[in-house]
Amino acid sequence: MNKKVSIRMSGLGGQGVVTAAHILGSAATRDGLVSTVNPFFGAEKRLAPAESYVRISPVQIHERGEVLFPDVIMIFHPHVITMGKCYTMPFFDGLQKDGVIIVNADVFPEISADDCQALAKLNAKLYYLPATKVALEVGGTELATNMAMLGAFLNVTKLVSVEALKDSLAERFGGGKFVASGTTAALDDVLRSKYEKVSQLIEQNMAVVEAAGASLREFAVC
Amino acid sequence: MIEQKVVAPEYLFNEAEREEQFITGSEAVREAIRRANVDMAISYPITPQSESMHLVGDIYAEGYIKEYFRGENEFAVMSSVAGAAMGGVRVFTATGGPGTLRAFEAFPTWAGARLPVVCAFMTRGINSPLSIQPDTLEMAYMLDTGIIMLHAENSQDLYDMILQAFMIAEKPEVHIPVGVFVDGFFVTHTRDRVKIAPPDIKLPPYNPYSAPVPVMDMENPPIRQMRDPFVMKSNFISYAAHASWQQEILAAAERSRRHIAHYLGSLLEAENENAQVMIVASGTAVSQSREAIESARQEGLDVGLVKLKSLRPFPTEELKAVTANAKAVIVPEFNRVGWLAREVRAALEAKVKVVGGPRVFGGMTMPPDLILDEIRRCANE
Amino acid sequence: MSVKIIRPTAAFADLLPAEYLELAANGPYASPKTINDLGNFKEIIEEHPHCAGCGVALGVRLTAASLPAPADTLIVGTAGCSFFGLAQAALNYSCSAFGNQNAVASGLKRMLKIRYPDTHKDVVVLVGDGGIADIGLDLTLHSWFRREKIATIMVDNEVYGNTGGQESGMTQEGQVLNMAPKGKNFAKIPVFELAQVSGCVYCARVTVASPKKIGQVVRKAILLAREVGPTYVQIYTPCPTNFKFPPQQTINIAKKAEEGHYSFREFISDEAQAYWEKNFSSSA
Amino acid sequence: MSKDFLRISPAFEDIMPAEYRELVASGPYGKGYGISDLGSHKELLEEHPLCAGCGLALSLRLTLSVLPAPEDTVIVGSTGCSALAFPQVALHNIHSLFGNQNAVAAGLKRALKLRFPDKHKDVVVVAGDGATADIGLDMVMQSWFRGELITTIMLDNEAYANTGGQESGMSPKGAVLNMAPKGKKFQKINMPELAREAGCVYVAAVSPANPKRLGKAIRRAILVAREVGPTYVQIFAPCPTNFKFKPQETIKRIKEREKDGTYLTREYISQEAQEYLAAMEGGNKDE
Amino acid sequence: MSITPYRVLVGPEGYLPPAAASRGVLLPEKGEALIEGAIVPEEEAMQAIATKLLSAKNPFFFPGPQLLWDWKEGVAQKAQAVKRLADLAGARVIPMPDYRPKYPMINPAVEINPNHPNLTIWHNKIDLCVFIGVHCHYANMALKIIRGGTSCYTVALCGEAGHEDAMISLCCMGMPELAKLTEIIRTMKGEQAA
Amino acid sequence: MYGAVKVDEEKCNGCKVCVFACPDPNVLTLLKTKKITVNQDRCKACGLCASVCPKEALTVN
Repeated sequence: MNKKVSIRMSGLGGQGVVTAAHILGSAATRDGLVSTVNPFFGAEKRLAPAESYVRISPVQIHERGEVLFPDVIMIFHPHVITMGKCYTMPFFDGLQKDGVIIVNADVFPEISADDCQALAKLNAKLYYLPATKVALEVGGTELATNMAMLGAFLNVTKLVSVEALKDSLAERFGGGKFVASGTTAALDDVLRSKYEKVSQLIEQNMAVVEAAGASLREFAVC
Repeated sequence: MIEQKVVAPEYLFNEAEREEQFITGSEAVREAIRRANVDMAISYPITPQSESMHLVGDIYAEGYIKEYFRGENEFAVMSSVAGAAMGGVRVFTATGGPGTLRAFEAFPTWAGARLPVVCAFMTRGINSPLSIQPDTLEMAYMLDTGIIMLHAENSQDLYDMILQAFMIAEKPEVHIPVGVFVDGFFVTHTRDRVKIAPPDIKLPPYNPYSAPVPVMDMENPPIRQMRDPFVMKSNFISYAAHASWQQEILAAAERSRRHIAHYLGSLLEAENENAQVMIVASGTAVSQSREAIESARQEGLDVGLVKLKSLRPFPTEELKAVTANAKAVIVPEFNRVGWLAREVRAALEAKVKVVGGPRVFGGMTMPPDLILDEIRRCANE
Repeated sequence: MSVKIIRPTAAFADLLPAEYLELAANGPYASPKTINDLGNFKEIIEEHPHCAGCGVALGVRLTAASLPAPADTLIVGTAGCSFFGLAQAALNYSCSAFGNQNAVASGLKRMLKIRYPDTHKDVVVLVGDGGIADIGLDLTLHSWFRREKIATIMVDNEVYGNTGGQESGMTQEGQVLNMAPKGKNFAKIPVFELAQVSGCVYCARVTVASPKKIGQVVRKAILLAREVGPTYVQIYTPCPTNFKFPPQQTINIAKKAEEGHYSFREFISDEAQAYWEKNFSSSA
Repeated sequence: MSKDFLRISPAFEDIMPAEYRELVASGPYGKGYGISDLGSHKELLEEHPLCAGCGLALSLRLTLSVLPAPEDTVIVGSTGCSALAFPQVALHNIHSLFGNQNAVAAGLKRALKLRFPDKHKDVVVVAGDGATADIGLDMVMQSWFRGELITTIMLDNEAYANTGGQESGMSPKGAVLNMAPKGKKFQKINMPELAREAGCVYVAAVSPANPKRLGKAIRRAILVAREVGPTYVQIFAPCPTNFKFKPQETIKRIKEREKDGTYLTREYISQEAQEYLAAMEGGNKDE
Repeated sequence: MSITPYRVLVGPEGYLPPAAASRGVLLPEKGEALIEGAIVPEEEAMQAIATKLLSAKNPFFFPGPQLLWDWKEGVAQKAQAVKRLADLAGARVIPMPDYRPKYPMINPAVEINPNHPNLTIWHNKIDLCVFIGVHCHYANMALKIIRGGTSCYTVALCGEAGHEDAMISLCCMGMPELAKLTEIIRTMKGEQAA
Repeated sequence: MYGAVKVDEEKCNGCKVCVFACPDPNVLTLLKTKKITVNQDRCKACGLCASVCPKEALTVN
C-alpha cells in the first residue's frame, strides 16, 4: 500500500465493531504496516450505536479520534442506515472519492435517489453480504458477525493477509495478554462458551472469514 | 507474577531493550505501573479512566502491588491517597473529568502537604450537559493547584511519563504531586504501538525518610508533628510562615525543571524551530498538528511545531527561544476556553502574534484540515 | 400539572408525531393508571438504549408505571444506567451530578412547596446503588435526617453498570468485579437499616421478580412522602451484562434472590401507619 | 516506634528546652498509663488555645491520656476546634481536610500495615461532630462498611464551634444557633446507631463527666480496632462559648443532659469484640 | 534562566521576597555547593563557611529534630560531631526540637521555630546561623523568613539536595563532609592564631 | 440479537405477566382480544417475557 487508509465501522453495541477493529489493526501491524485503532462509545450499552475506527498506513500515523473522511465504511447492521443508529448521517458521510462501503444485510437497504446520486458522484463501490447469517451458519454463532465483515473487507481491499488476521484472532482470544473490559469481557465469555477449545474458536471464525467472500455481492448504485 | 529486580531509573527508561506492543493507552498505564514498584493504588470508576484502574487492579491480583481498593468517591480516594502518602508509601491513582472536579479540594492540599503522589488524569468534558467525551477543560482548573502537570501526546508518552513522574515527584527537593494528563478516549482507548521495558525490572523503591517533611509513622522525629497545621496570626506566628510555605511549593515545582529535563529530555520538543509559523500544542492536539504540518509541507508552507510536555512548570524561556523567529504562533486546543493560548500569550509577552485556535470540544475530533487552514492564513499574511 | 399541557393545540394536532398524540390520548396523565394497567395504556417511557434483559430498565419502567400522579411528579436522577430510560420519559427529569440527587431533590421539593402550596408535587429520586450508597451516601442520609418529603428509590444492580462493571458498596461480599479483582471484601451496605435509623418513615425492599409489589410499595412510598416524611424503596435489578448471565435469566435471578439476600421487607413507622390507615387503607 | 526512639542525642542534652527533657523523662511512651495516672506524668498535650472550660479540650486531654500505645499511635484530625490543639500534641497527627479524616486514616492505616506488618500501629481519628456526622459522614461510614481497622472518635459539642456556632447535624432539635434562627428542625443524628448498622464492632457514647468510663471506652475501642474491626466512640463535649453557659458549668451541663435522657451514654460490643476484649482484659481488671 | 543571575544576599530583603528557586537559582550536584546563589565546588564553599563562621560576631548553630533526637543508628555520633564543630567555631547552639506552631509563644533564648525564626535571631542578635538536621521543607521556610526580615547570614548543611535560600549551602552532607569542614575550620583557626 | 419474541395466540391467555417482565416500554401490549401483541421493531429479544410466561406462549428465535 502506498497511502493511509481510514476505515469507519458502524454497528450496534455487542456486534463486535471494537473487536473487529482491534483484530484488523493488529493484523495490519503484523504485516509490517502501521495502524491505530480507536473506538467511540456512547455508553457501553448493547444495541446502542457503536463505532470504531482503524487507520492503516505504511508510515507513522499521528492523527487520532473519529475518522471523519473514511476510505472504507463498514456497516454491521442495516439499522445503522434505516434507523439512524450511527454517529454520522447520512451513513456515508465524509466518504472519500472511490471509497468502499460494505453492509451487513440480506438485501441492500433502500436508499433515497439523492443518496444514490451522491454515491455515484463519489464513484463509491457498494457491497453487501448477509454477515450475520454466514456467522450463524458457518461459525455457529451470530457473535461471529464481525468476522464475516472482516472477511468481506479482506476480499474487497486485500489490505491485510489472511495469516496475519488469523494470528491476531488467536492473540485476541487465545487467553494471552489481552484483557477485555466490562461489556466486551462479558461477550468474550459468551463467545468462548460456544466453542470447546480456543483452537476451534479460531478455526471456525476463520471459516467464517473465508465463507464471507463467497456471499459478498456488489450493489449497483442507480 | 514475574520476579522483578530493581534497576536504576535511567536504565529502565533509556537502556533496557524495549518490546513493541499494540496496546491501548489504558494498557500502557498498566504496563507502567507494573514496573513502577508501586506499593498501593486506590480506584473509583469514572469514564474514560476506569479501564486503567481495572488493569491496575489486575496486577494487584497478580502480586505486583501490595494494596488496592475502591474508594467511595473521588474526594475520598484522593484523601486516602494522601493518607497513604503521608504514611510513607508510593501510591498511584487516576481520575478524570467530573472526578477531577469532585476531588478538587485535595489537589492543592496534596501539593501543600508535599505529597509525591502520582495521579493520571484522563480528561473529559466537565460541564453540563453531561459528556463522557474528550475535552481538556479540566486542565485549566488544575493549572494553579501547585501540582506538576505533564501532558502526554499518546500512549507511549503516557507509559513513559507515569514512570518518570514517580522519579520526579519523589526527589526530596521536589516532593510534590505529579499529574500525568492525557486526552480521554483519544489516547486511553486508542490502540497504538507502544515500546515498553521488560517486565522483570522495576524502579527503585521510595524512601520515606528522605522526604522534606517527616513521614507519619511514629518512627522518626519530631514526635510532636502535625501534618499540616494551619497557621494563624494569633500567637506571634506570622502570616509570613504561611506565605513562605506557599513559596516553597512554587520553589519545589521550579526545582522539578531539572529532573523533568533529565528524565523526559526536555520540557518541550521543537521541530523546525526557525519556521515563520509555529504551532504550539500539547496532548492530542500535537498529533493532529503533525498531520496538518505534513500536508502544509507538501504545499510548500514552512511550519514548525512545539510540543509542550510540561505545563507546570511552564517552559517559558524555552518557548521564547524556539519561537524567536516566528511571526505567528497557532495554538490548537481541545477545549472551549483556550487556556493554553492564554498561557502561551503570557509567556511570549506580545512579541509574537498568537492565534488562539482552532478549538474543538465536547468530544469532537479535530480534523487536521482545520489546523491547515490556520497555517495557510498565517503563512499568507 | 394541569393536564392541559399535554393537550395538543388544535391547529397543530395533525402535525404531531403519532407517539405524542398517543401519549395525550392514552397516556397515564389524563386518567390515573396503576401498574395493573400496564400493557393497556401508552407508557411514559419511550424506547431506550438499555441492554437487552436489563433489570434496571425493568425496575425503572415498573416504577414509572406506579407513580400515583405522573402529571405532578418530578424525577431526580443521577449518572448511571438508570439515566438512560428516564432520559426518554415524558416526565420532568433532572439528571444531577453524580451522587447529589437527594440534595437537588431537597431544594426542588422545598421550592415546589412554596410555589404550589395546595398541590402535591411528588419529588422522586430514582437512581442506582452507586449514586445512593457510595458517592452520594452523605447527601442521601442528610436529606433523611432533615426529613425532606421526598421518596428515594434505589434500583440496585449491585454494580457500577454504566462505567463497565466495577464493585459498588451494594455488591455482595466475595463478588469479583472490576476494581475488586480479588473479590469484594466487605458486606453489602445496609442501606435499608440505615434508612430506618436515619428517619425514613417507610422503607421497602423488593425485586423485579415481583412487579405488583413494586407497584404497591412505590405508590405507598410516594404517598407517604407527601405528608409524613422521607421514604425509601430498594429494588433489586440484576445486570446481565456485568454479571455475565443470559438476559432471559434476569427475573429468575431476582426470584432466587427473594428467597435469599433480597427477601421482601417492609418497615413503616407508627406515624406513617396511622396516616396510611386514615387516608389510603381502602385504596391500598 | 522503637522503644528508645524518644531519646535526646547526648551531645545536645544540655541545650534542649525543659519540656522536651521532661517528656523524655516522664512522658507516657511505652508506660501503659491510664486515666488514674494523670497528674503524675508529663502529658502528651501541651498548652493550647482552646477556650476556658472547653468540654472538647477536656475530652481530648482525657483521650490522649489513655492511648494504649502512644508510641505507636498516629492521629488523624479534621478542621474544627480540635485542630487548634493538635499542633501541641506530642504524637504524629494529621490535620487532613474538613470531613475527609476517615478516608485519610484508611489510606494511612493500610500504608502503615504494609510498612510495618508485624506491629500494631493504632490509627485513631479524632474529629468534631460537623466533620464526622455532616460533611464527612459518607467517608466515615464507608470506612466502617469497608471494615477499616481504625478508631473513630467524635468530640461532640453539638455545633460548629470553630466557625462561630452554627447548627450541626448533632445539635439537639430545637436548638437556636446560627443558620438555625428558628431553631433546629430535626433530631440529633443517631450516630451510635448508624455506627452499629454500618459495621462498627465496638460503639460507645461517653462523656468527660465520667473520666474512667471514657478512658475505658477509648482503650477498648483502640484495642478492638487492632484486630476485630472499626470502632466508634462519641464523647459529649459541651461548648460554653457557643451555648453561652459559664465555663465552670460544662460538667454540670453534661450531668443534667445525661439525667434528663437527652444525651445517652451507652456501649455496644459485638460478640467477636467481646471475646477479643475478654482475652485482652483478662489479666488487667484495674480499669 | 533570568538574564542577570539572582544573588542570594544577606537581608533584610524586604516584604515577602520570592523564593530563590523561583528566581532561577539552581541547586548544586554532589561535590558542589552554593555561595550566594552561584554554584561553586564544595571545597570553596567550605572555605567560605569557615571564613564567615570565624569572622562572625555571634554565630549560632540550629540543629533540627533529625539530629537532636537519638532516633537511629549514627545520629548520636553525628550530633557529637556537629557539637564539636560548633564549639570549634565558637558558635552557640539553639535547638529546633519540632516544627509546630507553638502556643502561645516560644522562648527565643532557648529555642528556634520555623514559623518565626526571626524572633530567635533578633532576641539573640545572631549575625550568622547554621541550619543542620532540619527537614528540608521547614529549613526552606525558615531560611526565607530570615532572609526577608533579618540581617543574619545563613548557612545550610543539608543531607539532601541543599537550599537555595541559604547564603551558603552544602548538599549531600554526611560524616565525611562534616569532618572535612571541621578540618578546614581547624586549619583556618590555627592559621589565624598563628 | 436481531430477533424478536413471538406470541402463540393459541396459548396466550392475556394474563399480562409478560408485560410486567419486559424492561422496554410499549413493546408488549394487550389487544382488545385479550391477546398480547409484540412491537417487533422495538423488541430486543432478551427473552425475559418468555421466562415468566405461565403458558409458554412466548418464544424467542
